[in-house]
Amino acid sequence: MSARDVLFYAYAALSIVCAVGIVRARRLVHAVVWLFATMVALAGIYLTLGSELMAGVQLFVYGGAVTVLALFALVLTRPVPELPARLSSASPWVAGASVLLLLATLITTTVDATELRAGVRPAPSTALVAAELFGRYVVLFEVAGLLLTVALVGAIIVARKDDAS
Amino acid sequence: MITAAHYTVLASGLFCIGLFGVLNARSALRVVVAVELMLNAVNLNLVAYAVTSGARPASALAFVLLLIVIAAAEVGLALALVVALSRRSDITAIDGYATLKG
Amino acid sequence: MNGTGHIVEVLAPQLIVVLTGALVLVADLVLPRREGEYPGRTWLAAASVTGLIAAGVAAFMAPANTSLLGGTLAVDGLSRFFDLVFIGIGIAVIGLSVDSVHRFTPWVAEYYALVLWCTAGNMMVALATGLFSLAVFLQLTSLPLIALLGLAKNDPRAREAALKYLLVVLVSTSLLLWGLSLVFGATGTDDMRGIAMAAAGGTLPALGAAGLVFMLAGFAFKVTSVPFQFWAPDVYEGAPPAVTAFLSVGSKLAGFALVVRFLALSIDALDISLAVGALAVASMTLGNLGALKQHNIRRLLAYSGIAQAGYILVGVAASSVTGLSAVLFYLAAYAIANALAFTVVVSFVDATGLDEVGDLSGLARRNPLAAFALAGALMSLAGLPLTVGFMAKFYVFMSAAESGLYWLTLAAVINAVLAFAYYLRIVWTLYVSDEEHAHVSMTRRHALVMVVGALGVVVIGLFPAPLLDAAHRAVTALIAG
Amino acid sequence: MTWLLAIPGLPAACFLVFLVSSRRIRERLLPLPAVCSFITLGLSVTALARVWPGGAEEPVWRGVLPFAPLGDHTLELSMALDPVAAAMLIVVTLIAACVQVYSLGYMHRDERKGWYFGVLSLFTSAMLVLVLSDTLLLTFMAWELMGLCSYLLIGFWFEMEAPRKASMKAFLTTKVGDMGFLLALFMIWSTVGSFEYRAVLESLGEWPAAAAAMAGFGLVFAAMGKSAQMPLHVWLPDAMAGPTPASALIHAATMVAAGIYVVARMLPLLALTPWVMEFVLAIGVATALMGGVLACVQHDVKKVLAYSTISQLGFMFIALGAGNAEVALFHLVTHAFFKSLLFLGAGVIIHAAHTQDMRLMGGLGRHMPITAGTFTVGTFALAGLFPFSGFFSKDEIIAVLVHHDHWYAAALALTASFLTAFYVNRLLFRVFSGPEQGELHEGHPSMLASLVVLAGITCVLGFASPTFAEFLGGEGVWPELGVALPSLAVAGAGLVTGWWIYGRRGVVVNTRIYKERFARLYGVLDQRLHFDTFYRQMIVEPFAIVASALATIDRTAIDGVVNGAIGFWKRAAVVAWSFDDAAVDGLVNGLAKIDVSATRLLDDFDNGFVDGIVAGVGHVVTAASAVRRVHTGNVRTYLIGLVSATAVLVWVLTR
Repeated sequence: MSARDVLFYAYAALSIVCAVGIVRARRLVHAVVWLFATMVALAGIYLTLGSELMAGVQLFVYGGAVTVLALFALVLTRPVPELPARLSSASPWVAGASVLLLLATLITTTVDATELRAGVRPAPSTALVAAELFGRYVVLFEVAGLLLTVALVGAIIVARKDDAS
Repeated sequence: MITAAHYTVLASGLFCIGLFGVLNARSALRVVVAVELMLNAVNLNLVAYAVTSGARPASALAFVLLLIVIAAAEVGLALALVVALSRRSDITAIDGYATLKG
Repeated sequence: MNGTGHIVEVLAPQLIVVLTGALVLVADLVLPRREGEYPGRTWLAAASVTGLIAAGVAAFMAPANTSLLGGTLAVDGLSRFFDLVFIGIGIAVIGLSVDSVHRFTPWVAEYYALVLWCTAGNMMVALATGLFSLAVFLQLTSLPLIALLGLAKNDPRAREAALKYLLVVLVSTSLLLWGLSLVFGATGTDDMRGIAMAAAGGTLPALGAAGLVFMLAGFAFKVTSVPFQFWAPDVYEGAPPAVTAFLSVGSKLAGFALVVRFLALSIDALDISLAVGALAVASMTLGNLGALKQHNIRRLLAYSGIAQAGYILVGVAASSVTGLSAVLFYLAAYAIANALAFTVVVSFVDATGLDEVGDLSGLARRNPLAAFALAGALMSLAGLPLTVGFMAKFYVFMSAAESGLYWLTLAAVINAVLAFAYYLRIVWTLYVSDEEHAHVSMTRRHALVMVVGALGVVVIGLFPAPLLDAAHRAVTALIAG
Repeated sequence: MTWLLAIPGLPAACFLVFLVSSRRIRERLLPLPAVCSFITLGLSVTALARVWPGGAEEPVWRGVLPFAPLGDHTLELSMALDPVAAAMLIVVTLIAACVQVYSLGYMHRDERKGWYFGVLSLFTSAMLVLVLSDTLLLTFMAWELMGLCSYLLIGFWFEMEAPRKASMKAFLTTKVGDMGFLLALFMIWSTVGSFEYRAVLESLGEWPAAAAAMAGFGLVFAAMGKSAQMPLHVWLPDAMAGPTPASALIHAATMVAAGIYVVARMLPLLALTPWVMEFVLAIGVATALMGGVLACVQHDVKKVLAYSTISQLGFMFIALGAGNAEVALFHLVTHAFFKSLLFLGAGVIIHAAHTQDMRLMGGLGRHMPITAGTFTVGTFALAGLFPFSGFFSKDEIIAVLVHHDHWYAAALALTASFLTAFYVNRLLFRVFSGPEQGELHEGHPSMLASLVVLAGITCVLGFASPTFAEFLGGEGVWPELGVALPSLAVAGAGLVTGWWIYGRRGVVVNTRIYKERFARLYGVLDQRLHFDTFYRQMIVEPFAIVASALATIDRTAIDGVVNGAIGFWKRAAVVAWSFDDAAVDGLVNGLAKIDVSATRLLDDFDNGFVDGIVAGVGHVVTAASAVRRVHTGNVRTYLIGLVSATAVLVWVLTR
């Protein structure tokens, strides 16, 4: 077992624990903190893959911006009160069973998949990624920009009071 | 040896945990947080394939970058909507929204 | 060939629509507004429609059969067909919004911009031949709709609709992207043609098949086919009617554009008749049964839309050239009829604030044009001869029979008969009333949309050849190429 | 000969004019449809002259409109003029003209008569298109359009409950039949690649047996719906809730005959499959008998005529089942004239008596001589008496049966024709003889004119029988005595029986004058009356019981079967959706539900078919509510449903 393998298993265990923490956290703010921790663990995983670019983006964009955004929203909303049991017809058991079935299927399929037997190779350079982004995916890049605009415009008009106009 | 399959198993675990979190969330904010986890699982998968698969490894990484931007846009809009809804309604739990049915 | 100039030329229609959206936002800043009055909003709508028409002209003139950017985009007969259909839908939605949008939101310019951008997204989905481009474009069709639904936040029902749509989109998007990552991992490519060929040849690994199912779950909510239909009735009922109209045609057709392209790429060998046929039967039956007892007209149209998705899937299940041409024709017919029906509903809700089927009673005397337009739209959805819906149903059902799927044809025909019961019930309500009601007034612009829509229903019903020909050519070119 | 397009075109133009014009203009244009129908009649006569003397295989004119591309083929909407079409053109335009003229008088007090005339024109146009159509696709479009017009006209007085319900019932029942038409169309397309009549008939050698059987059966099923054959006949009696002249045109002369017409044209296709032909024959016999029996026990004048129409359509089916299209068509033609005559006469009677109930009528004959005279001509033609047209056409049907050794069918057909003569006399005596009821007056001149024209045709048309057969390319023969005499005897027996039971009361009243003078004779008559009681108990009452049992079956069992099927379907839906609920709500809970529903499913199956009385509408409603229950309103259940569906699909597809 190489050092990289050890690191992988460590980060994997850490990210799973943190992910469970997101779901199990009683308070929402804890869940957001657990999310941040998961992202940091994933950044570690990206490092084991040899992709510093992704690790950096993961830390700064997700770990920074998105978590802060979520916390911000949390501050602006009211807490959810406890609801009486059986108010809803949605059963956690069916949800759990479906997700378990999904997980079992995914894991067995992945383990059987011959196309995933390849080991890790050096990650493509940042320059190559940039060339791809502004070459083949230039239209997608533009559309992603448009999507940010849509989100911005949408967020403003949705969140602002209507009498502001 | 650590292969792409290892990463996919890990990503499957994260994805399913996120999915379970979505299905059992009582508030919409929790759904957004859990969806974030699911999107992270997707990213992990793609980065792993970029580093292991032969064909155009850079394209997957480029797409992951785009995906992060898209996810940020989506989450931002979702959070704005959730905040707006919670400001105008006494109901904050998802289960409380059930007047439209049948 | 891959120069920027070429890209701009080929993608001119989409570009024009996007820029028109930006232009509308800018124009909103400079247009004058007085206390409580905003005369410029009509101009914004006019500018949007002009931009869409310009995009339509550009779509006509754009060079056909071009593959762009390393095969991630294709401009061909299919994309042109959908360009024109989506542009038509955009024009109709703006036309029916122009007098109603300021009733539920002061953000008129943003509303038009979002409609335009969503239209651009719909058009782009029809271009996508790569998984990555598909994922990005699908986001462009969903995000504006979330914002549009969130606009009417002062109405509790609209709030509920917005929340439900948001959650469904969040989960669906995650499923779609997850499936995409699996497919990419299993095949090492994002090229839809290659994946389709692998799927058709039976060489697609199990992981890839699982990924395709996740992707299906990720966008099937758009076409509101069973079992991804749950959200539709609630959201259709709660959302502002103009947005519902957009949702019921634009979003659904975007989903089907994707289905048609993927299927056309793998048509020769992929045997999906049984699975898609089962979905079709389930959708038709559930939609029609659900519609039977609905009292809210928007909810009823949601269930009717689920059933219509089932009829369209009948043509998909036929998986033949005839079937796909029939699907394209059906989509256009559905778009016209459903947009027309919603125009009347929007106009009626604007004028009265009511949306129950019973409230429509005696509309024939209160506003003959609206009643006639709604009756025509519903009869087209039901598939009566002389309307465009008849030929659409006929073709779709016939394509299934041609492919030997007699059980599916039979189920579809039975469902079509069942559906008459509730469509006719509404028509009765329109034309039968004992008591006197007040006149329902509507604006000239609504009347114009109604006249155009009703003409479309009848004229294409009488002369379907050009549209069918276009659909047929789009499909054959795609399969041959 | 493009001017032929004006034949369906003119009435369609009338409809459009009425559709777009305001009510005031419409009121002034009321005679327009009548004028148009006379022009189309003139054109039809010219068309007939072009075809004369007929017998040719090739149509004299064909107009083709490329309609839509379909794969490598092109769908065409084509019309053709051949002898059959020419003959039908005359029938339709002539009756339409009579009905339009008649309606001017009949409807003149109605508020919405503009709409009525408009829809009637649209119907005429659709029927003419159907007659001229040279492709099954166009036939089907016209067929559907006629269904819509029929729906609109039955429900014309929608202020009342009965017409509203009847129109819906008619529309949906015939729609059920239309499913057969669609299936037949798809079969034909996938076998022949064309919808043209001649292309289909020329390709008969290449048809696989199964495809031919399905296509043939589909067409028969469609005709059963449109032409009111058992068990899809239930809509026709209810359809009498519409205006009487519309009933005369649509539900007696033309639309209900469309099924016969289409099957007659496609008869060689049906003949490829012997069991389909036998099925047609059996359905025809059953319908003829059932219609006859039920006509005997109706009190509503229009319902008697409706059941008699069903019975006569059964006769046409018999002829088709025996493989003779010309005979069926000839009966169609004669029936169209005398039945529309009867309906129009019934309209005058209803106007005069202000009721449709025969028990409240009587003594109309003396005050309405023209109506009574023409009506009697119609009834005698219906009963099959020489020299009226019905005699010739019905005689031909029985002759065909005898020649093809269908002895049972011939015997049953004769029984049906006995019943026909019986209820015809019942109708006549009840309405025209006996004591008078209130003020009576003869109908409007425009109405009487139509009656006289139709009665005249009914008197002479029968003698055209051999000419008609030759015109259509068959072999024209005069009735043979060997067949004609028994059938006349049967009809006579029916008339006498009818007279014995319903007419003789008048005789008894008259004999009362002689009561004292011929006391002994009266005693005999009196005794005869005892005999009559005996006769009544031994024959009439069992007959009445059978009849009412049939009526009950008619009302309930068939509905019951339908309801049973609906119930079954509903329970199936509940099972399916309980399963869905189960997936969402927790398996244990759901399994119990499935169990209960499955038990009920069997119960329903049982009740539906055994008891036959189940509230069918409620069942569909329950199925609909089952669907609605799934949409709980809680978005999390939706998401769980979505995800579990995905999970199951993924699991299945990666096996």
